[in-house]
Amino acid sequence: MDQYVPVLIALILGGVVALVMTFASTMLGVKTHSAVKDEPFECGNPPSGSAWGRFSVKFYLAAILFIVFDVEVVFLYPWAVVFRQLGLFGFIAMLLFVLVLVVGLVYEVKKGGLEST
Amino acid sequence: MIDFLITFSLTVLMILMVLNLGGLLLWVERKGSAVLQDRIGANRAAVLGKLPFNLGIVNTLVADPIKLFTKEDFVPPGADKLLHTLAPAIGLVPLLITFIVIPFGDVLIIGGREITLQAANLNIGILYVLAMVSLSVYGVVLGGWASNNRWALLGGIRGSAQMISYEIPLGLALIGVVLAFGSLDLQEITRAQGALIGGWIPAWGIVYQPVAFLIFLAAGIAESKRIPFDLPEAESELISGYFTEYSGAKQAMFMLGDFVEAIIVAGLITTLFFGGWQVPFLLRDGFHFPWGGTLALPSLLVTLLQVGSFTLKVLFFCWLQIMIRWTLPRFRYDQLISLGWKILLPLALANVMLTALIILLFE
Amino acid sequence: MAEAAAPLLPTQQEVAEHDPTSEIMELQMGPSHPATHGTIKFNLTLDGEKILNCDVEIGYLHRGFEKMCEQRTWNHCIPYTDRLNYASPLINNVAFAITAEQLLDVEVPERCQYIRVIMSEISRITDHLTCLGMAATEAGAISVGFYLMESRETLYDLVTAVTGARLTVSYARVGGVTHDLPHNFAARVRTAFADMRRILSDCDKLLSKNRIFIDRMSGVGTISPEDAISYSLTGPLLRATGVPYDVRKAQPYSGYDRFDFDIPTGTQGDNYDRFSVRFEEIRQSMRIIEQALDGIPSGPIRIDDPQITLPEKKQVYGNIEGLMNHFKLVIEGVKIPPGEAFQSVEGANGELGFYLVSDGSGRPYRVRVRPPCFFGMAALGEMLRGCLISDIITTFGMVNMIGGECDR
Amino acid sequence: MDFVTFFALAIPLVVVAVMVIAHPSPVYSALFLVMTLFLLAVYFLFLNAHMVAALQIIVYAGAIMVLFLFVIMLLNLQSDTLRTQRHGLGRVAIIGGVILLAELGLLLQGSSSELAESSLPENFGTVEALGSQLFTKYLLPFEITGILLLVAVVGAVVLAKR
Amino acid sequence: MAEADIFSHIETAFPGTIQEQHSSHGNDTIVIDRGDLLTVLSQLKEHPDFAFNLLLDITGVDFFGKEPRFEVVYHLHSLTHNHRLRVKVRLTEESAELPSAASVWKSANWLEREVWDMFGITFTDHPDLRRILMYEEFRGHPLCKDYPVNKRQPLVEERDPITNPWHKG
Amino acid sequence: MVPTSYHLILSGILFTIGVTGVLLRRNIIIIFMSIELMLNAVNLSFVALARHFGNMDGQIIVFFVMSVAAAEVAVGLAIILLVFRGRETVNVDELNLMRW
Repeated sequence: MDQYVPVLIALILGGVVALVMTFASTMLGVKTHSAVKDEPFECGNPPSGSAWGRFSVKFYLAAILFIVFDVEVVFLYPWAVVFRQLGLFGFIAMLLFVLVLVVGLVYEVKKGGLEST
Repeated sequence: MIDFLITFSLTVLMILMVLNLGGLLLWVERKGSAVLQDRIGANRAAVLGKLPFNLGIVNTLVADPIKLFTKEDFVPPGADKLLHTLAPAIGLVPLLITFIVIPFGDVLIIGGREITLQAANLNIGILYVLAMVSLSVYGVVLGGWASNNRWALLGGIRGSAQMISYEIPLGLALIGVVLAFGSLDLQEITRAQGALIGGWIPAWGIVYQPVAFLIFLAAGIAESKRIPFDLPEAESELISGYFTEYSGAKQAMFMLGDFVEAIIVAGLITTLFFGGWQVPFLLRDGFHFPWGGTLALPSLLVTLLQVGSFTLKVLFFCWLQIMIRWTLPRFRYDQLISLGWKILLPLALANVMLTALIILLFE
Repeated sequence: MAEAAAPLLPTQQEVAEHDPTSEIMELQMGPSHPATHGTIKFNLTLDGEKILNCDVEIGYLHRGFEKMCEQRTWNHCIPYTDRLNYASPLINNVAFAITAEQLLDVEVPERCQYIRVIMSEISRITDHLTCLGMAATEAGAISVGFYLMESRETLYDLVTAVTGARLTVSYARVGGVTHDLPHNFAARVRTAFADMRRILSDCDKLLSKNRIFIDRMSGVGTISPEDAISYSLTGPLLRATGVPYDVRKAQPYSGYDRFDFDIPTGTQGDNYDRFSVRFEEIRQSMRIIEQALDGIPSGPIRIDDPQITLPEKKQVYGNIEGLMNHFKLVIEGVKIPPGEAFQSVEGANGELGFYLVSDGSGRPYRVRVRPPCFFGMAALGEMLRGCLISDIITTFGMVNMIGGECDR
Repeated sequence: MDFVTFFALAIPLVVVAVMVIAHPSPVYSALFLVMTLFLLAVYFLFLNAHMVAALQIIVYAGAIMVLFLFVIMLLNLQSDTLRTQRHGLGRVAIIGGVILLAELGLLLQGSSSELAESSLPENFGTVEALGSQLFTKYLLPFEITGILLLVAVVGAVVLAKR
Repeated sequence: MAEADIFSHIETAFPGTIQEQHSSHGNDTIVIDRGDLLTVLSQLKEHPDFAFNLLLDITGVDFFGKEPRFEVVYHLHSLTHNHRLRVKVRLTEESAELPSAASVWKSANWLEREVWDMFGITFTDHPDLRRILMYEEFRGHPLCKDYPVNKRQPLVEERDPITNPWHKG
Repeated sequence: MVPTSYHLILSGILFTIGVTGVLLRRNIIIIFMSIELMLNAVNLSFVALARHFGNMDGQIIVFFVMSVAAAEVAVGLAIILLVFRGRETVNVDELNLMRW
């Protein structure tokens, strides 16, 4: 566990830095309000309501690929470390795994899941 | 107790180094871009009246933070106030604490005590980096969402889609290195790079993994959201993207986050591909030249040389990123996504499998 | 007068009613947006990043140019024309002067024509450099943008040497130009051009051969030649579609038929073609200027007619006829006989036409300018349909809308 | 893991976990879940599961939760009221909870202490140990995971593309 | 095509519709009735002898105090024959109305909007007749000679305060 | 040293919180997150028991649980997206897809 002590120290230090910076402007800066200033920035136009509306779901498709390949990457790490012990056997096992996932990638690309929008 | 003090001071040193380098990079960026563009750049620093030399660096390191900290802290009334306040911190903290795993020297011998010049020697070093980088995406997403502004939302979604898309090639590029060196421990990987291939060529990661280096560089710049991958904050498209509604120190935190990420990328490139703190032919007792000569050096000098070599390399790769940032135009969203998924990802996978095959055949 | 009909563009509500599951977002881009220089507004209907509809709103820079000109004498209109396309003010000056001269049925001396050609072409180059530099900057390649701005500055120095101002030059007059070229002008131009050729080749390497830039530009904002003609596009926008229409060749004015130059055309009608056409036009303009500098004759630079041009200062202060002449011309203006004329020149963005109606009073009765980028903006909505948000920036940059000219 | 560490981690864990289900706003719920996952990762470190801790952050906090946030933002899910109309289920939950607590009490009585740190295998929880078992003993499940992920991609693409 | 040529061509193509024709300062002009406008314009565009495919400009002139008060001027250019023509329509103040040419040239859409904006001449069947250079609340038509040059109009308030949820007060 | 049962109790409490969330909340996304919480509670048990027995199997199972969770989330959220687009609601009481 000792090896994680610096992480804890850094976390505390980083937290302090972030905290100071977050509230620095609140403490040091002036605050003024006006009707126009309190609008969300919409290029100088009267705002057209809340931005929290629904958004194109197409962005989701890239995220799916991400989650799948993220799992693959974390499987690859232990494999890479012990690869020299596993030898050919390990190579073939991982090749199969990777190929299966590449099929998924190819499928999504073919289906237009990564198309421009 | 002494051990704890050493660890503590090393950690503080690393955090300070990152913060200061972040500030310095801001100056280097302004001045460097000026050099590239045949301008003068940041030069208003008449602190002590007219000086014969340029004090722009003072300006950027001192005056800029003061300016930013004394700006008004603006929270749009329609925003989610808590998340709007927290988002920059959520984005910055994971990045600030990433750098501590990077070794910046071999050992420092003081009074018979060997101090490893690495703040946190984790046995899962590379995974730690990946984990922290993957956490930093929340700052972008939340900053974009909490502002309740359409530009910010677009920037936030673009940013998160970009960061997750390039995290995979980033991780896969690192796997090539892990395969080559058989370890996740950054200090171990660096030490392994001290070997010589054929007695002449330093066994740096770039020699084993040139493709991984290029993929890592591209994916790393994408992670730090700088040109040509600065779509989430593209000022000519999305105004400032996810930090459109931020001001003062909170905006500075987002910007600092980008710089820190650039430093992390430079640090990792140095450590994994360019020998980290290694100086060619320099061992713990001095230089051992391949042509037979030796040059014995005191241990302290060796350590200094190593730390200096590490710093120089990191600065060089920071500069490289700045050069790229000021030279290239930026991608379009669809090009970015297809570059990440259709080119870099298959390339990285092929690189991993090919590396494995070569290891299998030749070892 | 009947009220205007309601707009036909679908609102967010209408789209949502049509398809309850759609994820349509409406976004107002501009007028206060870094990329909408020249103040303009796009009302975007977006599906994710994709533009379903783009309604272009102009008029933010409307200053009533035409109304103002109707209150002034003919020569007083010249400074107003500077403010039309402020990236190439000399062409506007020349266009106005030529049209007024046409109403007068006079022809300016040959040297004046040469000077006008030289200055127009310098203006065209500065305009194109501004356009390309801004396009590069907005695409993210800020350094290249700076290089182009830098070479534009050398040309502005030349313009300053001739006219005394960088942008608001007011150089042309009805019946001539204000002053002659400075004595070492040809040499200065050649030095500046040598410098510029180097910068242009740098930019060629850095930008127009850059894969990212080509990907950003090609296939974006495409318009067919038929549509381009139907939208009355002229200049680089039309030539990029492959139609070699250039007023300098089709309806030569100011002696353009003396010079040898090519009309660069594109093939696809996309942004990259527009970029390349402009890039090549810079080179052609340099060719024209070099020819003109070689062949420029000596002689007067304005018509010697007391009804039209001001007398020499020596005359004004030296004798009463000169003073009276000066007074009458300044106060009452050039008396242009009643009539109407439409004359166009090749502006940097396309055909720049002036339609002048005179009632013989010394002031124009009606001044109408045909602003080339107005038509580009009209076509922009259609060019952008189906593109991405990022494409707005490149396409808008390549239309090269100059607010002063489009909104007048 | 000593008692101080245990309670220092367990109490915040339970608090944030409760906040996950108690907060009306889905965005905050998701963020509390991220905090839960992060704390669990720290907890795993204390249980000598270094690799699993890293995975917890990379996969769970870094990927799965980003996906959650994405969907919440894309769908613009607003806060809903906590007042439930599902009365019957509430009672079931309480009864289930009581039974579970009783079981836990039983567990506590017959509990034995965990192995001392020293008696663990030397490389317990490291990447090497994990890797060598994963790719030998658990090879079949590993390959099946690949197929599972493929099915997930195909399924998700088919569904999300309507 | 020589000048005489074009006029005789037009005369044969549109017998009886040309009210007036002249050529001055290098510009050929025909004046037609507004009832014939659309047919003449589309014929001028389509007919291979004319092929006036490029609509250079549409603008208005206000001869305030004369009758008919307005003139709407179309400038045409042919890319194939490289000749130009000015087509004029005269309109009285009471019936300042014209058929829209937006179906012939796409650019006519915006040009006619501008003429409407500046002179108040309406175009029937126009797809989207809104103000273009002035703002929607602007009263009057600024290029009319009876619009005073130094008249000021107040800037309008925000157009749609209802949609702004943060301005409850 | 903390007895292993403490870890298991914590795991049980987290699991219960997850179950409560599933039963009480009506927002399908939060129900989904509660399920993730339950999965994590189980992971905690696995890791604790692995530690208890000094056997790596428990940790490896966590690996697989995470992969399954990832796959489940990808498909599950896609279903939620689809349902939401069709029905405009994420309230499980109003969703009766399975009833006909």
